[in-house]
Amino acid sequence: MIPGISIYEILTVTSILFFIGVYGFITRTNLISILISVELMLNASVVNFVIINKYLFPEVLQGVYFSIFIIAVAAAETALAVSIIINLYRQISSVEVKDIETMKY
Amino acid sequence: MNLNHIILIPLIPLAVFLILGLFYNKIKPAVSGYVGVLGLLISTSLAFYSAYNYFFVIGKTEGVYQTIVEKTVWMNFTDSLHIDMGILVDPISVMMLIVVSVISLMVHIYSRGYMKGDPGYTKYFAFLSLFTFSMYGLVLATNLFQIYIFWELVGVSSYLLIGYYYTKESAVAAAKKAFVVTRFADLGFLIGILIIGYYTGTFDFETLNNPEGTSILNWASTSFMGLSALTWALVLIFIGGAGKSAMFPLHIWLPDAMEGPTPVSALIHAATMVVAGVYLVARLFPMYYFIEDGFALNIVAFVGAFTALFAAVIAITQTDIKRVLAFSTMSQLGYMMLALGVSGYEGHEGLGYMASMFHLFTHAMFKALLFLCAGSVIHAIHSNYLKDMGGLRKYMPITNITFLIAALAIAGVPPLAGFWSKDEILVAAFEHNKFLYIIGLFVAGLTAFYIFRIYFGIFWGKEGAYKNKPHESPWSMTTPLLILAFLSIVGGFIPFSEFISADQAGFETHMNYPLAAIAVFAGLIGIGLSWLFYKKENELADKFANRLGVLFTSAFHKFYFDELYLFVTKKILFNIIARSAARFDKKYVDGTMVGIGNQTVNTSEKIKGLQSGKVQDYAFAFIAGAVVIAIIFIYIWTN
Amino acid sequence: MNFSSFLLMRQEIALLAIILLLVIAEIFIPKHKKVSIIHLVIFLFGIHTIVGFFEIDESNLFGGMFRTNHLIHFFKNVLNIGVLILLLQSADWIKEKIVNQNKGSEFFILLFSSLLGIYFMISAGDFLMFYLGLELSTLPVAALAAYETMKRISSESGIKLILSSAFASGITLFGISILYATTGSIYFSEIAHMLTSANLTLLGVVLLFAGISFKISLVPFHFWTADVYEGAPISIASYLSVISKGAAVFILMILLFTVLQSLAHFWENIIYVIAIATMFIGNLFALRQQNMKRFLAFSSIAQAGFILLGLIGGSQLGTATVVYFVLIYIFSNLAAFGVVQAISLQTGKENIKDYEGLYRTNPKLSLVLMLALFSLAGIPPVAGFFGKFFLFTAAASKGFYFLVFLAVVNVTISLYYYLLVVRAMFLRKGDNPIPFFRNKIYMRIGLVITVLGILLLGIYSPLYDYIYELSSAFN
Amino acid sequence: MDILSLFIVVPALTVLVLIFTKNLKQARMVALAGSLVQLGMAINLLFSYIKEREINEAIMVFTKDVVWFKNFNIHYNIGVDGISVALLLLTAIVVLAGVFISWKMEDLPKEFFISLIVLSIGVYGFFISIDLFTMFVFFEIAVIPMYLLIGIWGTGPREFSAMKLTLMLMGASAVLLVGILGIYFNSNADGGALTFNILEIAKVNIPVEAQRLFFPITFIGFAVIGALFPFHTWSPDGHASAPTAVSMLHAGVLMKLGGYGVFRVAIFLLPEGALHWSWFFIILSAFGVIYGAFAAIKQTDLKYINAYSSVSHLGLVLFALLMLNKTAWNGAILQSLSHGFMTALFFALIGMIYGRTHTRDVTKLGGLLKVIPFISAVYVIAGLASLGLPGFSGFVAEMNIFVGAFEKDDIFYRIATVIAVSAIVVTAVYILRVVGIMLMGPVKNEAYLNIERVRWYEKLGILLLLLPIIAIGVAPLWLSEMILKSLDPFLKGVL
Repeated sequence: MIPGISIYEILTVTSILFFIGVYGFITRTNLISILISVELMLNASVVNFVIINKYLFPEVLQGVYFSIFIIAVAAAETALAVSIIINLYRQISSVEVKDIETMKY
Repeated sequence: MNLNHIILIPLIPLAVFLILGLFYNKIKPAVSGYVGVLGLLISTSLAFYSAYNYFFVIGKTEGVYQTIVEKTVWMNFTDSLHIDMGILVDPISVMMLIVVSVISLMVHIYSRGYMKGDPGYTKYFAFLSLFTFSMYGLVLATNLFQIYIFWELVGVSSYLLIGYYYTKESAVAAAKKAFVVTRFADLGFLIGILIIGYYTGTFDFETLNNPEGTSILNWASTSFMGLSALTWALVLIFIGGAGKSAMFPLHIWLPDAMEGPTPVSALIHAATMVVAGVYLVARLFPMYYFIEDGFALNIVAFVGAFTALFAAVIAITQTDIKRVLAFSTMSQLGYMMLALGVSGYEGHEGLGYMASMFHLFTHAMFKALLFLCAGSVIHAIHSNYLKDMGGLRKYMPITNITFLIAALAIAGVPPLAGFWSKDEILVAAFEHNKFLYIIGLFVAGLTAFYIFRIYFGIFWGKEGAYKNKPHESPWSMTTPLLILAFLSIVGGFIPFSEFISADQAGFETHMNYPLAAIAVFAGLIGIGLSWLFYKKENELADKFANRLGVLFTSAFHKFYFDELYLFVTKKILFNIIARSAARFDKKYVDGTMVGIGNQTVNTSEKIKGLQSGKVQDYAFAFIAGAVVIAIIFIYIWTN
Repeated sequence: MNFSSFLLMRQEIALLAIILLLVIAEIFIPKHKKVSIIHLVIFLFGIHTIVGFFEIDESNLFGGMFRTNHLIHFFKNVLNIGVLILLLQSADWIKEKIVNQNKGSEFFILLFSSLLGIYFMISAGDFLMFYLGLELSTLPVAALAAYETMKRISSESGIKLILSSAFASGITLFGISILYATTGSIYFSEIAHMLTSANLTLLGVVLLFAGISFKISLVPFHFWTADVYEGAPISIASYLSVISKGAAVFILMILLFTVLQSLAHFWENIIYVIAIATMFIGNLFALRQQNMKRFLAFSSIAQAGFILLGLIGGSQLGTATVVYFVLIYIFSNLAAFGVVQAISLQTGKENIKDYEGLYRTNPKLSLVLMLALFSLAGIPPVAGFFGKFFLFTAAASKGFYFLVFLAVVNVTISLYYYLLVVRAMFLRKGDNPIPFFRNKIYMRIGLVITVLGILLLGIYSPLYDYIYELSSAFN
Repeated sequence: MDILSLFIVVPALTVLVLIFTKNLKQARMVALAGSLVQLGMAINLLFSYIKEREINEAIMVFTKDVVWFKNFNIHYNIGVDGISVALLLLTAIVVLAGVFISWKMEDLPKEFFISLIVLSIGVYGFFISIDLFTMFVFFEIAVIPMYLLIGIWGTGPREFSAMKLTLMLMGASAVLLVGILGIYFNSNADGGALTFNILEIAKVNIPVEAQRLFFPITFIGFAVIGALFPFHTWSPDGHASAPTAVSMLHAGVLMKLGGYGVFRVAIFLLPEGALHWSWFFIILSAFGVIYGAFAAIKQTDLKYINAYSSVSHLGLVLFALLMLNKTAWNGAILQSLSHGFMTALFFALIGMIYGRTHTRDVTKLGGLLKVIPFISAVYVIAGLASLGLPGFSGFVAEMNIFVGAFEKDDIFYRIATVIAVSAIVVTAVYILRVVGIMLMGPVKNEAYLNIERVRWYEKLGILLLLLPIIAIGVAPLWLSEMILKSLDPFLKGVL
């Protein structure tokens, strides 16, 4: 409970955060920064869960657990993504998203 | 009365046809000829036997010749409507049996000589038997549908026989024309049958023709466009008859049909098949007479009269002797129709009916004779054209004599057959309608003129330039000539009205001397004129022709009817409708179907850009899709 | 809760055991004998599959996080069969391409972990378990997609998969968080009761739906499919197209019929539209494809569209038809992929054009492929027809005749491109047709099983009746 | 094993045996044996049916009912009435003739005969099914082999034609599926379980608006394969590209599925819909009759001529079915049969002529009557039969149709009927045109002078098809009686 701040502000922030992430995902040209944007999206949800839990349903901690799991999974996800990106970098020595458009139509 | 032997009459030719047809390459030609003749000999004798039976053994009961019917169901339409197969024996059918048998027998015998050495000898006789069978069937038919069935069969046998020389383009074309034109007429016939079947609930002649029967009494019950439906039916049926009997304007096939072998022309296109139309009207005469006060019958009369005149005029101008005879046939058929048209029903009223049948009988004899003579001439000099002929009388005496007899007969010179029948017709016409009588009389003159024109053209006049000197035909051909000649002489003395009349009661005829005299006079004038023109070759004929000018040329071109029909069918029906139908099908109907397919492929080609390969576009589509769905289904499409 | 209740998750445990065994084996089997791992795997998994058929009683674990019932259990078995066939078909490929790079066991480990994830996903009782299962089933596949490290497109497909799936899971999570906000729980059973048709809830549902649709590759969440299938190794492509797709369909069905049942009127409309879009897009794209894998990718998208007709049918009928269809679809698609696998392994050719004249050189293979394609197209008497017919019946039972009509139009379109392949194999002579070759034993077994499935599953009606019985689970 | 299921089993066994055959000789021997057995069965069925009918008044006899998918109430439910018996006989004969005609099938003979027989399985199954689902299954089984048959063994633009034909027919069957589902879900109007069983559905009265909705769907679904204008365009190309035996089977038998289905399903189960829609489809079919005939006149490819004449003749079948009275229906069935034999015969002859002269263009041919008298003579006979000459089956059928059509006392029907009737003249025109150009006249090409005469197996095939035409044409009564007896149940709905 943060005094003076209602859930609405925070939810607004997280929503903004989420859509920043989406925006970043769609606009960044570098794979790494795309990954970061994904992180933003995930974190938005993480904050959501915690806040909702804290403000609305304080008696059971489902949201908090959930957020922890999300963080863990996100880490794994990033690790895997990065490794694949590295692998790609070995071949074409580029991490630009425009270089992974060979398959289309 | 036991009719088994009558059933045999048609069945024997059928058997012959099957035998010859199935083993056509196993049988020797000579044998097949004998088989054909033998078969028909039996049928003929049976026909005479049954005729004797019918008229003299059984005779009249309470003053009327009974109609005897034996039939079995062949095909069921509804509970009431069904096609029966059977035989109907009454005066006219017996009379027709005689005619068909005699002529067919003669032609069979004649053909053995005429067709000798022809590759398709067996096939020819097979077809002849097929035709004879179908003709018998037609004559003996008990109901409209049976008559229609055999109607079609005689049509197809005529098709086969006209197209007998199938390597000749013209023959093929003629056969096709004959079939299609008659088929077109039969369309009318068929629809007529359908109408009658629907409104009277039966096809049987006895039920239909019964003057006290419902079908005749209630003719007024149904009407369509101002006329009773039955009248329409009768008119349509008459169209069918007109097609077969080459009435104007459906006559165009008959002249071309002369492409067939000459004996065939004698049998089919002079004596038997072409009179089927007349026979059909006679068969339904009570309906024609009683329904709507004989409205349809008047049409018959006028069409007949006009055809008689029309054909006679053309006949004068033709140079192909077979065509002359063909047109003469048309004109005589016109006579018969005319006679039927002017006839009444009761007793002496039915004179025209009797006359028509009488003329049918005699005409069969002398017209067949004419054709066979022509055949023997053509056989001798291998040409159909007057210009190649002339002065043949010394080379072919028998042919000459018989032809002369036939010519006199058709010209109506007493005491030959033609005189009697034609006289009756004219009397009937006179009693009914003077105008028609005048036409008939005039035609009588024309007939005499054109027939003697070719007679003189062939046997007199200057000799044609013959490569090898012509000779009289073999006995197998001349015997039939002599027999027929004999018949054409004595045929007239049969007291026809005793046997055949509209009400089947028979009546007394008595000579109407003034009319007869006038008729004979007209005939003699005709003969005399042609004597002047053609006995010795001279300029008179050509001068006269030139004087007539356009009338002559147009008559020579048969008044351009072939051209007209050709235009309508070839140009309009086939080239415009048929071709456009074909193109329409390919271009539009098929086009749409194929087009749908192609459009699908094109679309898929157009939208392939969506799959851009850019992971970010995918993500955009993803989020956009989610948002759009959310908006649509949460705010817009809420139920 | 006692020890015996762990038997409820017998299959998960068994699979985990296999994974651990493989890790150990990897350590102890000497380098030159690595091939034997394949036999070991197939042996173990075969046992696992068979054992799986023993009954498990229906109950929950961990306070409802993990639950199982006969239908779920049956579906796990179906997936097992699919994976087993997959292993058989890809054995040779692994032997020749993977083992020699000394990456044999990892392959299986990753594959099985993904399968494990799927197990958990479909028997999830709350969103946490569901999310974990989802991720666990996706991430290893991404690694596998990039498995051919020497091939650029392989890595590319790996990246596309991981990024898209991360994006998708981000959205899913957001949706789940919204649902959590509106209902105050992440347990399916509780959510089902708390659901209101407030707009926020519906938004959450839509986002969640989008997340799952991503795995089923429904339009417009399908774009990753074709690229990933094309780039990934064939066995992974087929794994994605049958196993993970099937599982996703199943979980979606569970969510719709149990959790979101009260919103049926709402998601029916969504599915109605998405089904149409999916069928048309999938078919229209499939028309043009030259590469077999891409071709099958789009065809599988179209198939997903047909499956939605079953979902919209709802209730027991819908459940039964969908499960039945997925089962048949697994066999049909695996047969198709198997043939593609075999050919590409022998000749490295993957284009439809290369298949020209195949029948005259390899009649058996082309017959198998033809059967598979006919089954996908839904032509009797092969199984696919029955699957489709019943799906349509399900949709029609709710009166969606127009939807069914559009579906049959699509059936015709799809028939066209399936026939294109048949044309290449049978009608064309081909300039240089693929020469005759014999398959190894595993591949043969794999293909034979699929063919038997294609031929018999449809005609053998008791199977459907059995599924129908099980399907009462969610009603 | 009951007498009807044999019609599925025996061909299936034939296929199984065929799989193990090595070469053309064995393949055709097996196929011949199989189809001979089928013909035997068909004839046996005919007689046992007539015997059964005397003691059994049920709509369908020899019925057999096995539950298949019990949740959908789908049954393997078979039985026959006079109509299906006649059509089964037709099928058996045409299949046998087809085997004879393709005696010299060089390329992939085994596969050819297999596909041919699979096709026949579909047809048999379709004719004996009482259950809509089973019927539909067999329907598609019958259609799909066409793709391979035309595609592999065809001539000309075979791939295109095969694709077009398959897609149009399968598309139609897909539409049909909607109709069937519609019927199924309305089949318990009076309460009770949903059912696919035709006889059951016929008992309940489906709500009128449902009938009006699903009749056109079902009708078109079936009528496309019956070459209903304007959905007939698969037929000319398909026939032109197909190998002889396939054209025979397809035009002779497969196209009959359309009329049969329309009758058995659309009209029988949805009588209200039929009454409501008949006017529309009568216009289409009557137009198709005259249109097909006219389109045939200007064609030069023999197979196209025959295909369009099929459009015309089968248009007559649909036309008659829509007249909704026994006579016309009887005519429709007879027309199906006679057209089946006739057109199969035509295609067989065309195949022989093509095999000898290597052209199907009538304008290039000429005077064949001289060089191949037997084939040409039969061609003439077939032509005469096709233009409805008495003594051949066509006449009987057409007369029934016309008389039946005339029973409708209404100016609209009258006009339609007259239009349809007038097609017989046009038919005569295009038939005689071909006969005149191709068979008669001088021999155009010396090369034809020494082409081989008819072979024994060709003769057998021809006679097989010719005899029924004449038999029906000369003695139609027994057949039409058999059919008429089976028509009563259809009548009650449309009165």
